[in-house]
Amino acid sequence: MKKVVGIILNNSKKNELDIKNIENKGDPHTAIASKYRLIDFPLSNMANSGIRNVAVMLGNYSQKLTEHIGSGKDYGLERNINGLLYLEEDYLTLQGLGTPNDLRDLLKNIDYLTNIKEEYILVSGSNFVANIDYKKIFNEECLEDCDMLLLYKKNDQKLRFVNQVVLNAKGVFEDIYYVTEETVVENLFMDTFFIKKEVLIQMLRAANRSGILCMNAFLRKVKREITIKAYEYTEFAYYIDSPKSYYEANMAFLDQKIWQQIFNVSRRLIYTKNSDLPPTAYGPRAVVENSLLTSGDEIYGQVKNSVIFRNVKILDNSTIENCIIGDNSIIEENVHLKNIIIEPNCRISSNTTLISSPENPMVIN
Amino acid sequence: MKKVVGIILNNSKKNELDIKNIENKGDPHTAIASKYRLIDFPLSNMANSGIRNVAVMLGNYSQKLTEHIGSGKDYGLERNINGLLYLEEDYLTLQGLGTPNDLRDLLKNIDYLTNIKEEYILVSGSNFVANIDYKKIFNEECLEDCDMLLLYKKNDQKLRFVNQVVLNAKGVFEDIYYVTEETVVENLFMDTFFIKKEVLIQMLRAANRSGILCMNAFLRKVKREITIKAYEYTEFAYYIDSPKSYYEANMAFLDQKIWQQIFNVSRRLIYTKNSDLPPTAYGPRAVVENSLLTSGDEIYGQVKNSVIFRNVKILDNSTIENCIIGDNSIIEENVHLKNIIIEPNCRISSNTTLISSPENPMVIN
Amino acid sequence: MWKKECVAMILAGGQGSRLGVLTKGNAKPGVPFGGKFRIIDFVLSNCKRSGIDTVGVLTQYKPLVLNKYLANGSPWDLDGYHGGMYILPPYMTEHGGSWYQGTADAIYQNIDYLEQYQPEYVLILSGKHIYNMDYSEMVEDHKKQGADITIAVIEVPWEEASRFGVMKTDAAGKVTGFEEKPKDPSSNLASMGIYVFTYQVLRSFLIDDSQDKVSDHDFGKNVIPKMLKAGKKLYAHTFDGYWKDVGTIESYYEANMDLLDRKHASALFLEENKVYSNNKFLPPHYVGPSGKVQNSIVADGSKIFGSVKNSIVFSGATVGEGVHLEDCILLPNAVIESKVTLKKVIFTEDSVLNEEDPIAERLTDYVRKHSSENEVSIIDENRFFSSKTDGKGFVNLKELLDIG
Amino acid sequence: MWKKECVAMILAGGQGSRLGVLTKGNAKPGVPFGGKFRIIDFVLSNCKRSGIDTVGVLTQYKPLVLNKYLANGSPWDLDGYHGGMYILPPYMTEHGGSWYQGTADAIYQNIDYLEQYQPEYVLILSGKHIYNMDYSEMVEDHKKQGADITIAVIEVPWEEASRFGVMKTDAAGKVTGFEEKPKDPSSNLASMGIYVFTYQVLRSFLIDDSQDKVSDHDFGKNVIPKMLKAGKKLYAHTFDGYWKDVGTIESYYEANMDLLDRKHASALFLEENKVYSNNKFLPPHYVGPSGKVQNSIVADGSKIFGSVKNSIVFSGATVGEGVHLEDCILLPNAVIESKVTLKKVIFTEDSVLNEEDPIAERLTDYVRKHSSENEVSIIDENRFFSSKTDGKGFVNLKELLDIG
Repeated sequence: MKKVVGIILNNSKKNELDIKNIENKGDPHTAIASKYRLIDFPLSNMANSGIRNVAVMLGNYSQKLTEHIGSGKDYGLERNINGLLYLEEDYLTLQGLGTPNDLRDLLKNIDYLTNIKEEYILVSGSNFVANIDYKKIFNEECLEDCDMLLLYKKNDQKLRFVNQVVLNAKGVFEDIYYVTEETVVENLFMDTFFIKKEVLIQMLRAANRSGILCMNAFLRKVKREITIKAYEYTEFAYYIDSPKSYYEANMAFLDQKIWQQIFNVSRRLIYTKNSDLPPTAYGPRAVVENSLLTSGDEIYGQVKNSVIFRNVKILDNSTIENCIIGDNSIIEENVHLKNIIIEPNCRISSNTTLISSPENPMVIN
Repeated sequence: MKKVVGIILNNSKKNELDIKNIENKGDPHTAIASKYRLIDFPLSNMANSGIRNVAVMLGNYSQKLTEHIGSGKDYGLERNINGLLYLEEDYLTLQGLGTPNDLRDLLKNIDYLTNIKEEYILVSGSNFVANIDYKKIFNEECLEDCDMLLLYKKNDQKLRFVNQVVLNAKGVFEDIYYVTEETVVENLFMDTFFIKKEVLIQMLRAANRSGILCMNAFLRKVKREITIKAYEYTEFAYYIDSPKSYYEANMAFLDQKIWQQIFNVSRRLIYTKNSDLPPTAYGPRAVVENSLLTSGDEIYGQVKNSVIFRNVKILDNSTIENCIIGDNSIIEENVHLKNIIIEPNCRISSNTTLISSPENPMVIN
Repeated sequence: MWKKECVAMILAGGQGSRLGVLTKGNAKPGVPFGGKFRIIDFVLSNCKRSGIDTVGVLTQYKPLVLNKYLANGSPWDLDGYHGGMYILPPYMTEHGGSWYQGTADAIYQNIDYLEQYQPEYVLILSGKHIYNMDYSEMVEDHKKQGADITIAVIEVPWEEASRFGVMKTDAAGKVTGFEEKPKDPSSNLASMGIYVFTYQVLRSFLIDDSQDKVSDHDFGKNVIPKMLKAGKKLYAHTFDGYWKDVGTIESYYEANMDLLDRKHASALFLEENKVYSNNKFLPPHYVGPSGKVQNSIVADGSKIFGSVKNSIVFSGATVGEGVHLEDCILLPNAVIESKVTLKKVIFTEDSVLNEEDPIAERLTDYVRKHSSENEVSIIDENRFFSSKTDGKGFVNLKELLDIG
Repeated sequence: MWKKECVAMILAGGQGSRLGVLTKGNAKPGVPFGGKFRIIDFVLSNCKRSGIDTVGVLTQYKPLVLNKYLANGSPWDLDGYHGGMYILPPYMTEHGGSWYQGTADAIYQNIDYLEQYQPEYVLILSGKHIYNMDYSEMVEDHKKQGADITIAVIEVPWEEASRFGVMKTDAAGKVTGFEEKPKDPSSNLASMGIYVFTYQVLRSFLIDDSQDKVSDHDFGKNVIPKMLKAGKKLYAHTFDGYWKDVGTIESYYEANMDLLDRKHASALFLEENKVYSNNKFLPPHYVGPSGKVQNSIVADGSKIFGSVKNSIVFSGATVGEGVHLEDCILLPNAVIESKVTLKKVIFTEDSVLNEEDPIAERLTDYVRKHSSENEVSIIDENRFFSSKTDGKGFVNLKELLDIG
């Protein structure tokens, strides 16, 4: 993978036009699965695939993101030369005015892209959880006569307002477009593609000239001239674009099969920033069932089918069921929660009872 | 200095309203003194003063700046907890619309500031070269009954459009204001101050309520209520706000006394990113006099009173006098340059002669 | 090289033979502890907490695992340019090489390392203690008293005092007498093996001691008594927190179990004074539908499908369905999948009991029969040790079953 | 621990007694070289260039300076989580400790280190060579040939061949004969002391050799001849770039001076294949109004007020006004401020000749008289050595002046 450089974009806001007013759960720094953040997945995947140079697009969340990623050391991406790099988003993106598959952010960094020595660029979004072996995909699909390789997956999450990849009867790439209606898309574009550096530069220059800053439009125009392939990713990959999908993704990790596919792949660990908290302490009357817990947690009450983030205290006589409890939160005595997302740093006072429906989990912050 | 956290702002553009169209020489990533960048000075000064937590405000130059600073390891600021951190500038600042001593950038990061555990905050600009012992200043001036300590120096550079610090007859702080007329200021505010965290928070909240986002105005209002001191910095410190001052500052380092004051202070080295270039090679007919040179340079011609940056080639029969030659530039054979600033990555073709006046050095890029 | 006020030297070379099979491929400070830590994490984290950024780690016995774990010191922020952590093994000079003969000799052989920093004070620490202490207070005390050596002491029960070096002090804390492991202790102030020396005094006593052919070159046995005799100023600095020397299997077991007591756990894991470790990247731990965890400590990367009570489950360990553990310690990556019911057993790192393992059936009975209340059993690669026999012998469980 | 295809082991334990005073407090690989480097930088940078991220550095002789310099390996990007640089000193086991007896023994004693990675291939390197080489090509060759060992060779002039281990090969590069320092060499293909071994073959030959009581446990003398005899597949890999073994003062001096030849310098400092070093933070160097530098190499942090010709001025060195140096080497931080005119002199690290030094007057004459064309003089702390006498004796310049 010496030939490939990685770029991680933030695609979350583009799927989020409809739910402006609540915390955007698809941001790269969104915490997930007890101890990770969304950005950990594309970073770890690229690092594990042998990509040595990775650029992360910073946006409105740059402080949180740079604090979490740091030097990239935790991902093995700290190098004296190259390694991890930060890029800037376009002003319009910063203001949440980007369009689907917008090329603005890449265009803003065209100087950086032009100077890249690698032959291919792997562009990835940052609002999904998956453990992807990019090296395998690249070696199998990309090494010969391919200008661009788009990754898609079956839309088993039934997401709407997404980019649809269309194939012809022979399975050949036909089109990619943003679906604005309330129809369910079959092949979901994974915001991830390999592209020859020269093709990307050519695309960005054309976009700049024409003012049409949508990748979809460009691809439609040139699909006879360049070789575009589509690759179906069939392993577990879950998109986070709303509190609902956020809740579902966390709960999915309670399935040991999915957990294994993501966190127990030989040589493909998911990395994250260390917390240096002591291991989980269980009190004498703790009862815990089918749950994920991590460092710093102290459990005295009952926890069932839940995902507990770092440094959470659950005190005596409290029951937590089908919940997500964010970092540093304290659940006092005699609290009963069911189907609830507790944001980080919350304190739920004693004798509180909160129950919501699993289809529409309540978010407390 | 466990009590102090550092914040480095970018003050350059605020002094730069008049010279919009040429490269802003006071940006934090501006290269200076053969192998440094301006940001190296505040970062090294803070690190050498024992400040462990330093936040750097990122602006339009975030890619260059984060690439140069990296993890902060070169400055000894890489820590598992805290250490180096990046903050975001305000939108208006990003668009170059800030006003002098604007509080917008700090206000944008009020959440970060509120969570700081240290008692004092040291705010510094990033467009000057100096080797400052902040620890000494803090210990002598700040530890007792002082809410804010402003650093100023005599305006020996005769800079205009700057912030003036006014003292009364007893030398007590009286006022600070931005001088818009073409008058020469006596006491130049160094864009650097210690402030009690609580006072800064209070100031930012007041600014936010009132909409008056200028620090000067706020200080004028509260100077009877809080203890504001002014400290005259008397060692060498040079401001870079234009090609002229940029040129002068570089030339100043040819003075061994100044060189010693900046680069040869025990335990207070100036750090920068390593280049891993081989040492300078001098050819058989090289003649070099009163000049600074560094790694990667290859000198076959004649160099006098000049500052040569990294990886520069000066070929046979060329003469360079009173020049600044930027990184990676190549001066071909039989070139004659006098009082010229050559930007990085330039190639000056053989048989070129360029001479400008030292008062207004020509910039070639 | 920059001058340093205080440089710390951590003695981490001991074989720790009384830890038996736990140190078979690893020096004592590298032994896992407390779910996710290794023993040396505590002293290194203390250094970080105390603002000491220059630390020499003296190694000698099988240092591969420890060296790899310590890596570049960055987990403890000891990878700075102007200090940092340096591993100091024995080395060879033009006069040949010599191994470290005793605690004092180990420091003596690294005087060149100390000379580089020209420190005012040298802090001598041990890599086998579990505690959370701010050394800067002790150094401040040392300075204030103008002492030549300050010795950290802790009050121990009188009946245990004879196991330690004990100190008699006057009201000001000045040491008036010192006895190494006395039969009839005249004080219950035990030395913790933590010393602040004024460097120049240390230097001269070490050079002196190196010439002494009858000396064991040990701080407690030789150097400190010599200093007392020479009329040097010895002071005691009293520590009243949690402190444990994990030199034997019993004390190692106890110290782990102490973490189940929230009082001890909070003393060690104070909010602002974290214990840092070189963590591997482990996912959260999972308690399955059939799992049950009570009064225990469980580290990341482990999976629990059985019942666990009053136990410590280390990183990456697995407790299978139908397994019942009480008062047990599962070291990293131990996997127990055969349906056993065990009490007071330590499973060593990477040890495995497969589901189909024929041992399972008999193991529960065997352990119950062959261990007593005061005994800890250890299972390591199908070998069974008891804390009473370890170091001397073991029982091969496979053979046992053949016989049985 | 992750499996690695290829692990490199760098032999860096030698005293290098033929480098005399240059290694008085430092192992040979730690000796400064080429203005800003140390000798070991070249082999470490080669590893980085070749994509080898797991490197063991075997140390034994006075490792303090070297260990400090190598630090965490990060200057060479050898501080990764899944590999990195590990310093491997001799250590103690339950059976006691033993020093490294020879090159093969040093690797043998660290078989446990290699076992952790279960490598396919092991690259054996020396820490005392100056060259820029991509080992991955050699490893590829080794794989393609299905070799048991591949030995890097370089053509040397016939008259020098008897100083090396020389190799006879067939057309395919297969080694058919090997002679260690033969009187009448039958080939001028010299072994560079760089070997790629198939790990399992290396392992079995090392274990075997460790039992051999008459063996010197040396690769060239013992292991390779044994492999040849046993019918193993030995291949030669020819290298045709710049390569120098800096084992003596003369070869050290020559290799430094070679850098003044742009041909050699470009071979070593190829654009994309930098030589990395653990730089201190040095400001640009300054050539004063009275300075004159010709055909020389000057490192950062130095100051030149005198004249310097055909010389190497290392980091932080100072050449005062009125000083004339030709064909000289000033090691780091050497300061020459007395008005001397010297030719072919090496000033050691930190050596100082003050302006008022009474030596100045006589030194110029003395050096001229007491050195010849083929001789390099060394000045170290007022002692004068000649490359012909170094290691045996020196002249105290102060005393000399008293007598004179």
